[in-house]
Amino acid sequence: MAIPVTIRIQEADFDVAREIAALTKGRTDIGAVVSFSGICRGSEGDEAIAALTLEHYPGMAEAEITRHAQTALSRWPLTGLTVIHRVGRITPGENIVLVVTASAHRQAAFEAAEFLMDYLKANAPFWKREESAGGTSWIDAREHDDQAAARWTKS
Amino acid sequence: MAIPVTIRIQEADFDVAREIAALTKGRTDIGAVVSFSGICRGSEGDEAIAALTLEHYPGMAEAEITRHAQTALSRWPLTGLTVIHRVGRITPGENIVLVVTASAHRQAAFEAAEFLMDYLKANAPFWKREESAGGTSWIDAREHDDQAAARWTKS
Amino acid sequence: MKVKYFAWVRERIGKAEETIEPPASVRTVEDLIGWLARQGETYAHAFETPRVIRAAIDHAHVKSDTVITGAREIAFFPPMTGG
Amino acid sequence: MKVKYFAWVRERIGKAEETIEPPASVRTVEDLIGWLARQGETYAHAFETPRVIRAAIDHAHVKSDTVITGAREIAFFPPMTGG
Repeated sequence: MAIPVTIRIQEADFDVAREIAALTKGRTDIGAVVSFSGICRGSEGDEAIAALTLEHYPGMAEAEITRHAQTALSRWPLTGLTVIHRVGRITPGENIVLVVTASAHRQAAFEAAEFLMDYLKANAPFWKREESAGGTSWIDAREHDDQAAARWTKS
Repeated sequence: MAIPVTIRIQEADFDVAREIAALTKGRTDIGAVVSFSGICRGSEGDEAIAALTLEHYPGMAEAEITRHAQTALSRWPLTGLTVIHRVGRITPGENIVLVVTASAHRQAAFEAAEFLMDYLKANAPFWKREESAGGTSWIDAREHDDQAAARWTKS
Repeated sequence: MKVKYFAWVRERIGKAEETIEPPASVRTVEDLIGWLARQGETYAHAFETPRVIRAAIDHAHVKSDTVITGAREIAFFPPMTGG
Repeated sequence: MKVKYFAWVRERIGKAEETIEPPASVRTVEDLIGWLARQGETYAHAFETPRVIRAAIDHAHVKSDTVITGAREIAFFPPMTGG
Protein backbone atom coordinates (compact mmCIF):
# COMPACT_ATOMS: atom_id res chain seq x y z
CA MET A 1 0.00 0.00 0.00
CA ALA A 2 1.33 3.43 -0.88
CA ILE A 3 2.33 5.56 2.10
CA PRO A 4 0.37 8.83 2.05
CA VAL A 5 2.61 11.83 1.48
CA THR A 6 1.11 15.31 1.31
CA ILE A 7 3.24 18.31 0.35
CA ARG A 8 1.67 21.73 -0.04
CA ILE A 9 3.02 25.23 -0.49
CA GLN A 10 0.22 27.71 0.07
CA GLU A 11 -0.66 31.22 1.23
CA ALA A 12 -3.55 29.98 3.38
CA ASP A 13 -3.16 28.90 6.98
CA PHE A 14 -3.32 25.20 7.88
CA ASP A 15 -5.24 23.26 10.53
CA VAL A 16 -3.02 20.91 12.55
CA ALA A 17 -5.92 18.77 13.75
CA ARG A 18 -7.25 18.28 10.22
CA GLU A 19 -3.81 17.24 8.96
CA ILE A 20 -3.31 14.78 11.83
CA ALA A 21 -6.78 13.34 11.20
CA ALA A 22 -6.02 12.97 7.48
CA LEU A 23 -3.06 10.71 8.34
CA THR A 24 -4.75 8.67 11.05
CA LYS A 25 -8.46 8.40 10.25
CA GLY A 26 -9.75 4.86 9.89
CA ARG A 27 -6.33 3.32 10.57
CA THR A 28 -5.31 1.11 13.45
CA ASP A 29 -1.65 0.57 12.55
CA ILE A 30 -0.44 3.96 13.84
CA GLY A 31 0.95 4.24 17.35
CA ALA A 32 2.58 7.66 17.21
CA VAL A 33 1.92 10.98 15.50
CA VAL A 34 4.30 13.92 15.84
CA SER A 35 3.40 17.40 14.64
CA PHE A 36 5.74 20.36 14.40
CA SER A 37 4.29 23.83 13.88
CA GLY A 38 6.67 26.67 13.11
CA ILE A 39 5.19 30.01 14.15
CA CYS A 40 6.12 33.62 13.33
CA ARG A 41 7.61 35.28 16.41
CA GLY A 42 7.10 38.94 17.26
CA SER A 43 10.77 39.66 17.76
CA GLU A 44 14.18 38.54 16.60
CA GLY A 45 16.73 39.24 19.29
CA ASP A 46 15.88 42.73 20.56
CA GLU A 47 14.07 43.85 17.44
CA ALA A 48 10.29 43.81 17.14
CA ILE A 49 9.01 42.25 13.91
CA ALA A 50 5.82 43.54 12.29
CA ALA A 51 5.59 40.75 9.72
CA LEU A 52 7.53 38.25 7.62
CA THR A 53 7.17 37.83 3.90
CA LEU A 54 8.08 34.41 2.60
CA GLU A 55 9.30 33.98 -0.97
CA HIS A 56 9.90 30.60 -2.55
CA TYR A 57 11.18 29.06 -5.77
CA PRO A 58 8.08 27.44 -7.30
CA GLY A 59 8.82 24.02 -8.70
CA MET A 60 12.14 23.59 -6.91
CA ALA A 61 10.58 24.01 -3.45
CA GLU A 62 8.12 21.18 -4.10
CA ALA A 63 10.88 19.05 -5.65
CA GLU A 64 13.23 19.55 -2.67
CA ILE A 65 10.56 18.78 -0.09
CA THR A 66 9.44 15.72 -2.04
CA ARG A 67 13.02 14.48 -2.23
CA HIS A 68 13.47 14.82 1.53
CA ALA A 69 10.09 13.22 2.18
CA GLN A 70 11.23 10.20 0.14
CA THR A 71 14.47 10.07 2.11
CA ALA A 72 12.47 10.11 5.36
CA LEU A 73 10.24 7.28 4.10
CA SER A 74 13.27 5.19 3.20
CA ARG A 75 14.98 5.82 6.52
CA TRP A 76 12.11 5.42 9.01
CA PRO A 77 9.11 3.06 9.05
CA LEU A 78 6.51 5.78 8.57
CA THR A 79 2.83 5.25 7.82
CA GLY A 80 2.41 8.77 6.43
CA LEU A 81 3.80 12.30 6.42
CA THR A 82 2.60 15.80 5.64
CA VAL A 83 4.59 18.97 4.99
CA ILE A 84 2.88 22.32 4.51
CA HIS A 85 4.88 25.52 4.04
CA ARG A 86 3.15 28.87 3.82
CA VAL A 87 4.34 31.73 1.61
CA GLY A 88 3.39 35.39 1.43
CA ARG A 89 2.97 37.83 4.30
CA ILE A 90 2.71 36.32 7.78
CA THR A 91 2.28 38.26 11.02
CA PRO A 92 3.51 37.33 14.53
CA GLY A 93 1.59 34.46 16.08
CA GLU A 94 0.64 33.02 12.68
CA ASN A 95 1.73 29.61 11.45
CA ILE A 96 4.59 29.31 8.95
CA VAL A 97 5.27 25.61 8.50
CA LEU A 98 3.81 22.25 9.51
CA VAL A 99 5.35 18.79 9.53
CA VAL A 100 3.31 15.77 10.63
CA THR A 101 4.76 12.27 10.78
CA ALA A 102 2.96 9.05 11.68
CA SER A 103 4.44 5.67 12.52
CA ALA A 104 3.81 2.53 14.51
CA HIS A 105 6.58 3.67 16.86
CA ARG A 106 7.31 6.97 18.56
CA GLN A 107 11.02 7.21 17.84
CA ALA A 108 10.52 6.95 14.08
CA ALA A 109 7.86 9.67 14.18
CA PHE A 110 10.04 12.01 16.27
CA GLU A 111 13.22 11.48 14.27
CA ALA A 112 11.55 11.84 10.88
CA ALA A 113 9.84 15.09 11.93
CA GLU A 114 13.14 16.55 13.18
CA PHE A 115 14.93 15.41 10.04
CA LEU A 116 12.34 17.04 7.80
CA MET A 117 12.41 20.31 9.72
CA ASP A 118 16.21 20.45 9.75
CA TYR A 119 16.32 19.87 6.00
CA LEU A 120 13.55 22.34 5.27
CA LYS A 121 15.46 25.02 7.18
CA ALA A 122 18.76 24.36 5.46
CA ASN A 123 17.83 23.24 1.94
CA ALA A 124 14.33 24.15 0.88
CA PRO A 125 14.34 27.27 -1.33
CA PHE A 126 12.38 29.69 0.84
CA TRP A 127 13.51 33.12 1.97
CA LYS A 128 12.18 35.30 4.75
CA ARG A 129 12.10 39.06 4.63
CA GLU A 130 11.18 40.84 7.85
CA GLU A 131 9.37 44.11 8.36
CA SER A 132 10.31 46.10 11.44
CA ALA A 133 10.39 49.73 12.55
CA GLY A 134 13.73 50.03 10.75
CA GLY A 135 12.29 48.99 7.38
CA THR A 136 12.45 45.63 5.63
CA SER A 137 15.43 43.30 5.43
CA TRP A 138 16.18 39.72 4.42
CA ILE A 139 16.83 37.40 7.32
CA ASP A 140 20.33 35.93 7.36
CA ALA A 141 20.74 32.17 7.28
CA ARG A 142 21.95 30.74 10.55
CA GLU A 143 25.09 28.63 10.67
CA HIS A 144 23.25 26.58 13.29
CA ASP A 145 20.67 25.40 10.74
CA ASP A 146 23.34 23.99 8.43
CA GLN A 147 24.84 22.11 11.37
CA ALA A 148 21.43 20.76 12.38
CA ALA A 149 20.87 19.44 8.85
CA ALA A 150 24.38 17.98 8.66
CA ARG A 151 23.80 15.69 11.65
CA TRP A 152 21.53 13.52 9.50
CA THR A 153 24.23 12.83 6.93
CA LYS A 154 25.43 9.27 7.25
CA SER A 155 29.17 9.15 7.85
CA MET B 1 5.79 35.13 34.20
CA ALA B 2 4.85 31.61 35.15
CA ILE B 3 5.26 29.07 32.37
CA PRO B 4 1.92 27.34 31.73
CA VAL B 5 2.04 23.65 32.61
CA THR B 6 -1.07 21.51 32.19
CA ILE B 7 -1.15 17.92 33.41
CA ARG B 8 -4.32 15.89 33.20
CA ILE B 9 -5.20 12.24 33.71
CA GLN B 10 -8.65 11.59 32.34
CA GLU B 11 -10.95 9.02 30.78
CA ALA B 12 -12.15 11.44 28.10
CA ASP B 13 -10.41 11.91 24.77
CA PHE B 14 -8.38 15.05 24.10
CA ASP B 15 -8.30 17.52 21.23
CA VAL B 16 -4.76 18.20 19.96
CA ALA B 17 -5.73 21.46 18.24
CA ARG B 18 -7.37 22.82 21.39
CA GLU B 19 -4.31 21.97 23.50
CA ILE B 20 -1.93 23.58 20.99
CA ALA B 21 -4.16 26.69 20.89
CA ALA B 22 -4.19 26.85 24.69
CA LEU B 23 -0.39 27.13 24.71
CA THR B 24 -0.06 29.57 21.82
CA LYS B 25 -3.12 31.81 21.74
CA GLY B 26 -2.39 35.51 22.05
CA ARG B 27 1.36 34.96 22.29
CA THR B 28 4.05 36.10 19.88
CA ASP B 29 7.11 34.66 21.66
CA ILE B 30 6.60 31.08 20.46
CA GLY B 31 8.41 29.87 17.36
CA ALA B 32 7.89 26.11 17.65
CA VAL B 33 5.21 23.77 18.92
CA VAL B 34 5.67 20.00 18.95
CA SER B 35 2.82 17.62 19.67
CA PHE B 36 3.11 13.90 20.25
CA SER B 37 -0.02 11.76 20.17
CA GLY B 38 0.22 8.16 21.28
CA ILE B 39 -2.50 6.05 19.71
CA CYS B 40 -3.85 2.56 20.48
CA ARG B 41 -2.81 0.13 17.73
CA GLY B 42 -4.95 -2.73 16.53
CA SER B 43 -2.22 -5.32 16.87
CA GLU B 44 0.87 -6.11 18.87
CA GLY B 45 3.22 -8.25 16.82
CA ASP B 46 0.97 -10.82 15.14
CA GLU B 47 -1.84 -10.60 17.66
CA ALA B 48 -4.97 -8.54 17.08
CA ILE B 49 -5.94 -6.31 20.01
CA ALA B 50 -9.61 -5.59 20.75
CA ALA B 51 -8.91 -2.94 23.38
CA LEU B 52 -6.51 -1.71 26.03
CA THR B 53 -7.46 -0.90 29.59
CA LEU B 54 -5.20 1.60 31.31
CA GLU B 55 -4.82 1.56 35.08
CA HIS B 56 -2.90 4.22 37.00
CA TYR B 57 -1.79 5.08 40.52
CA PRO B 58 -3.82 8.18 41.38
CA GLY B 59 -1.73 10.78 43.14
CA MET B 60 1.60 9.26 42.23
CA ALA B 61 0.92 9.48 38.48
CA GLU B 62 0.26 13.23 38.71
CA ALA B 63 3.28 13.67 41.00
CA GLU B 64 5.63 11.80 38.64
CA ILE B 65 4.46 13.68 35.56
CA THR B 66 4.72 17.01 37.39
CA ARG B 67 8.24 16.19 38.50
CA HIS B 68 9.32 15.39 34.93
CA ALA B 69 7.56 18.48 33.62
CA GLN B 70 9.60 20.58 36.05
CA THR B 71 12.78 18.83 34.92
CA ALA B 72 11.89 19.62 31.31
CA LEU B 73 11.27 23.29 32.18
CA SER B 74 14.62 23.51 33.92
CA ARG B 75 16.46 21.84 31.07
CA TRP B 76 14.93 23.52 28.00
CA PRO B 77 13.75 27.11 27.40
CA LEU B 78 10.08 26.22 27.07
CA THR B 79 7.18 28.67 26.95
CA GLY B 80 4.67 26.00 27.97
CA LEU B 81 3.92 22.29 28.07
CA THR B 82 0.92 20.02 28.32
CA VAL B 83 0.70 16.33 29.20
CA ILE B 84 -2.59 14.43 29.04
CA HIS B 85 -2.76 10.71 29.75
CA ARG B 86 -6.00 8.80 29.32
CA VAL B 87 -7.05 5.91 31.56
CA GLY B 88 -9.82 3.33 31.27
CA ARG B 89 -10.79 1.30 28.20
CA ILE B 90 -9.37 2.47 24.87
CA THR B 91 -9.99 0.83 21.51
CA PRO B 92 -7.67 0.71 18.45
CA GLY B 93 -7.36 4.05 16.70
CA GLU B 94 -8.16 6.01 19.87
CA ASN B 95 -5.75 8.42 21.54
CA ILE B 96 -3.85 7.32 24.65
CA VAL B 97 -1.44 10.12 25.49
CA LEU B 98 -0.63 13.65 24.40
CA VAL B 99 2.47 15.76 24.98
CA VAL B 100 2.66 19.31 23.64
CA THR B 101 5.73 21.51 24.08
CA ALA B 102 6.17 25.12 23.02
CA SER B 103 9.37 27.14 22.77
CA ALA B 104 10.99 29.99 20.91
CA HIS B 105 13.20 27.39 19.21
CA ARG B 106 12.45 24.11 17.51
CA GLN B 107 15.18 21.97 19.06
CA ALA B 108 14.02 22.72 22.60
CA ALA B 109 10.44 21.82 21.70
CA PHE B 110 11.46 18.55 20.02
CA GLU B 111 13.87 17.45 22.75
CA ALA B 112 11.52 18.26 25.62
CA ALA B 113 8.67 16.35 23.98
CA GLU B 114 10.87 13.29 23.44
CA PHE B 115 12.20 13.50 26.98
CA LEU B 116 8.68 13.66 28.45
CA MET B 117 7.47 10.71 26.36
CA ASP B 118 10.50 8.59 27.22
CA TYR B 119 10.02 9.28 30.93
CA LEU B 120 6.28 8.70 30.80
CA LYS B 121 6.88 5.30 29.22
CA ALA B 122 9.52 4.24 31.73
CA ASN B 123 8.52 5.93 34.99
CA ALA B 124 4.93 7.10 35.13
CA PRO B 125 2.77 4.60 37.08
CA PHE B 126 0.40 3.43 34.34
CA TRP B 127 -0.22 -0.14 33.29
CA LYS B 128 -1.81 -1.47 30.12
CA ARG B 129 -3.92 -4.60 29.96
CA GLU B 130 -4.84 -5.83 26.51
CA GLU B 131 -7.94 -7.68 25.35
CA SER B 132 -7.49 -10.09 22.46
CA ALA B 133 -9.06 -13.26 21.16
CA GLY B 134 -6.94 -15.16 23.67
CA GLY B 135 -8.36 -13.28 26.67
CA THR B 136 -6.88 -10.41 28.64
CA SER B 137 -3.26 -10.00 29.69
CA TRP B 138 -0.98 -7.32 31.11
CA ILE B 139 1.45 -5.90 28.60
CA ASP B 140 5.10 -6.51 29.48
CA ALA B 141 7.41 -3.55 29.90
CA ARG B 142 9.92 -3.21 27.12
CA GLU B 143 13.62 -3.09 27.88
CA HIS B 144 13.82 -0.57 25.04
CA ASP B 145 11.75 1.97 26.98
CA ASP B 146 14.13 1.92 29.95
CA GLN B 147 17.03 2.51 27.57
CA ALA B 148 15.20 5.38 25.89
CA ALA B 149 14.61 7.03 29.27
CA ALA B 150 18.21 6.43 30.38
CA ARG B 151 19.64 8.47 27.51
CA TRP B 152 18.42 11.66 29.22
CA THR B 153 20.37 11.00 32.40
CA LYS B 154 23.30 13.35 32.63
CA SER B 155 26.52 11.43 32.98
CA MET C 1 1.05 1.36 57.22
CA LYS C 2 -1.10 1.49 54.11
CA VAL C 3 -0.09 -0.77 51.20
CA LYS C 4 -1.39 -0.45 47.64
CA TYR C 5 -1.17 -2.93 44.78
CA PHE C 6 -1.51 -2.29 41.06
CA ALA C 7 -1.96 -4.23 37.81
CA TRP C 8 -1.21 -7.96 38.12
CA VAL C 9 0.14 -7.58 41.66
CA ARG C 10 -3.31 -6.30 42.64
CA GLU C 11 -5.07 -9.02 40.65
CA ARG C 12 -3.00 -11.83 42.16
CA ILE C 13 -3.46 -10.60 45.75
CA GLY C 14 -7.12 -9.91 45.11
CA LYS C 15 -7.22 -6.50 46.73
CA ALA C 16 -6.18 -2.96 45.79
CA GLU C 17 -5.08 -1.85 49.24
CA GLU C 18 -4.89 -2.82 52.87
CA THR C 19 -3.39 -1.72 56.15
CA ILE C 20 -0.60 -3.91 57.51
CA GLU C 21 1.52 -4.06 60.65
CA PRO C 22 4.74 -5.89 59.82
CA PRO C 23 7.10 -6.77 62.68
CA ALA C 24 10.00 -4.45 63.54
CA SER C 25 12.43 -6.84 61.85
CA VAL C 26 10.99 -5.74 58.50
CA ARG C 27 13.22 -2.72 57.79
CA THR C 28 13.52 -2.36 54.01
CA VAL C 29 11.31 -2.65 50.95
CA GLU C 30 12.97 -5.99 50.24
CA ASP C 31 12.20 -7.20 53.76
CA LEU C 32 8.57 -6.18 53.31
CA ILE C 33 8.27 -8.03 50.01
CA GLY C 34 9.67 -11.14 51.72
CA TRP C 35 7.25 -10.76 54.65
CA LEU C 36 4.23 -10.17 52.37
CA ALA C 37 5.16 -13.21 50.27
CA ARG C 38 4.65 -15.32 53.42
CA GLN C 39 1.12 -13.99 54.11
CA GLY C 40 -0.62 -16.66 52.03
CA GLU C 41 -0.83 -18.26 48.63
CA THR C 42 -2.11 -15.20 46.76
CA TYR C 43 0.76 -13.11 48.18
CA ALA C 44 3.29 -15.82 47.39
CA HIS C 45 2.07 -15.79 43.79
CA ALA C 46 2.14 -11.96 43.53
CA PHE C 47 5.69 -11.73 44.87
CA GLU C 48 7.12 -14.94 43.38
CA THR C 49 9.66 -13.01 41.31
CA PRO C 50 10.75 -10.15 43.60
CA ARG C 51 13.19 -8.63 41.09
CA VAL C 52 10.38 -7.58 38.72
CA ILE C 53 8.38 -5.89 41.50
CA ARG C 54 8.66 -2.09 41.63
CA ALA C 55 7.92 -0.10 44.77
CA ALA C 56 6.99 3.44 45.68
CA ILE C 57 6.92 5.10 49.10
CA ASP C 58 4.60 8.08 49.45
CA HIS C 59 4.31 8.45 45.66
CA ALA C 60 8.04 8.29 44.87
CA HIS C 61 9.89 5.39 43.27
CA VAL C 62 12.24 3.62 45.70
CA LYS C 63 14.84 0.87 45.46
CA SER C 64 14.54 -2.46 47.21
CA ASP C 65 17.08 -1.51 49.91
CA THR C 66 15.19 1.63 50.93
CA VAL C 67 14.25 1.72 54.63
CA ILE C 68 10.50 1.85 55.09
CA THR C 69 10.50 3.56 58.50
CA GLY C 70 8.08 6.48 58.54
CA ALA C 71 6.36 5.52 55.27
CA ARG C 72 2.65 6.38 55.19
CA GLU C 73 1.88 4.53 51.95
CA ILE C 74 3.85 1.85 50.17
CA ALA C 75 2.85 0.62 46.72
CA PHE C 76 3.90 -2.48 44.81
CA PHE C 77 3.45 -2.91 41.07
CA PRO C 78 4.97 -4.43 37.93
CA PRO C 79 7.21 -2.40 35.59
CA MET C 80 5.19 0.48 34.15
CA THR C 81 3.74 0.39 30.64
CA GLY C 82 2.17 3.81 30.20
CA GLY C 83 2.70 6.37 27.48
CA MET D 1 19.35 29.56 -21.06
CA LYS D 2 16.83 30.81 -18.52
CA VAL D 3 18.17 32.39 -15.32
CA LYS D 4 16.10 33.05 -12.19
CA TYR D 5 16.93 35.21 -9.20
CA PHE D 6 15.43 35.10 -5.71
CA ALA D 7 15.33 37.18 -2.54
CA TRP D 8 17.98 39.91 -2.39
CA VAL D 9 19.71 38.66 -5.53
CA ARG D 10 16.44 39.34 -7.37
CA GLU D 11 16.00 42.71 -5.68
CA ARG D 12 19.53 43.89 -6.46
CA ILE D 13 19.34 42.86 -10.12
CA GLY D 14 15.83 44.24 -10.41
CA LYS D 15 14.32 41.30 -12.24
CA ALA D 16 13.09 37.82 -11.35
CA GLU D 17 14.21 36.06 -14.51
CA GLU D 18 15.73 36.55 -17.91
CA THR D 19 17.14 34.61 -20.83
CA ILE D 20 20.89 34.89 -21.34
CA GLU D 21 23.43 33.68 -23.86
CA PRO D 22 26.82 33.58 -22.18
CA PRO D 23 29.90 32.88 -24.37
CA ALA D 24 31.22 29.33 -24.68
CA SER D 25 34.08 30.18 -22.31
CA VAL D 26 31.53 30.24 -19.46
CA ARG D 27 31.58 26.56 -18.47
CA THR D 28 30.73 26.35 -14.76
CA VAL D 29 28.37 27.97 -12.28
CA GLU D 30 31.33 29.95 -10.96
CA ASP D 31 32.18 31.16 -14.48
CA LEU D 32 28.57 32.23 -14.97
CA ILE D 33 28.53 34.19 -11.70
CA GLY D 34 31.71 35.95 -12.82
CA TRP D 35 30.23 36.71 -16.24
CA LEU D 36 26.91 37.96 -14.78
CA ALA D 37 28.79 40.19 -12.32
CA ARG D 38 30.23 42.03 -15.32
CA GLN D 39 26.82 42.75 -16.93
CA GLY D 40 26.32 46.05 -15.13
CA GLU D 41 26.20 47.75 -11.77
CA THR D 42 23.11 45.96 -10.47
CA TYR D 43 24.67 42.58 -11.32
CA ALA D 44 27.98 43.57 -9.78
CA HIS D 45 26.12 44.44 -6.58
CA ALA D 46 24.11 41.18 -6.57
CA PHE D 47 27.19 39.02 -7.05
CA GLU D 48 29.69 41.09 -5.06
CA THR D 49 30.26 38.22 -2.59
CA PRO D 50 30.18 35.09 -4.76
CA ARG D 51 30.79 32.67 -1.86
CA VAL D 52 27.37 33.43 -0.30
CA ILE D 53 25.50 32.87 -3.58
CA ARG D 54 23.76 29.50 -3.91
CA ALA D 55 22.83 28.02 -7.26
CA ALA D 56 20.41 25.43 -8.60
CA ILE D 57 20.28 23.84 -12.05
CA ASP D 58 16.90 22.54 -13.14
CA HIS D 59 15.57 22.63 -9.56
CA ALA D 60 18.50 20.84 -7.91
CA HIS D 61 21.19 22.42 -5.72
CA VAL D 62 24.60 22.51 -7.40
CA LYS D 63 28.13 23.47 -6.37
CA SER D 64 30.05 26.33 -7.92
CA ASP D 65 32.24 24.04 -10.02
CA THR D 66 29.28 22.29 -11.65
CA VAL D 67 29.33 22.46 -15.46
CA ILE D 68 26.30 24.32 -16.82
CA THR D 69 26.20 22.66 -20.23
CA GLY D 70 22.70 21.45 -21.03
CA ALA D 71 21.04 23.38 -18.20
CA ARG D 72 17.56 24.63 -19.04
CA GLU D 73 17.14 26.81 -15.96
CA ILE D 74 19.76 28.14 -13.57
CA ALA D 75 18.76 29.94 -10.39
CA PHE D 76 20.81 32.14 -8.06
CA PHE D 77 19.80 33.00 -4.52
CA PRO D 78 21.11 33.68 -1.02
CA PRO D 79 21.29 30.93 1.64
CA MET D 80 17.80 29.67 2.37
CA THR D 81 15.84 30.75 5.43
CA GLY D 82 12.64 28.71 5.24
CA GLY D 83 11.09 26.45 7.81
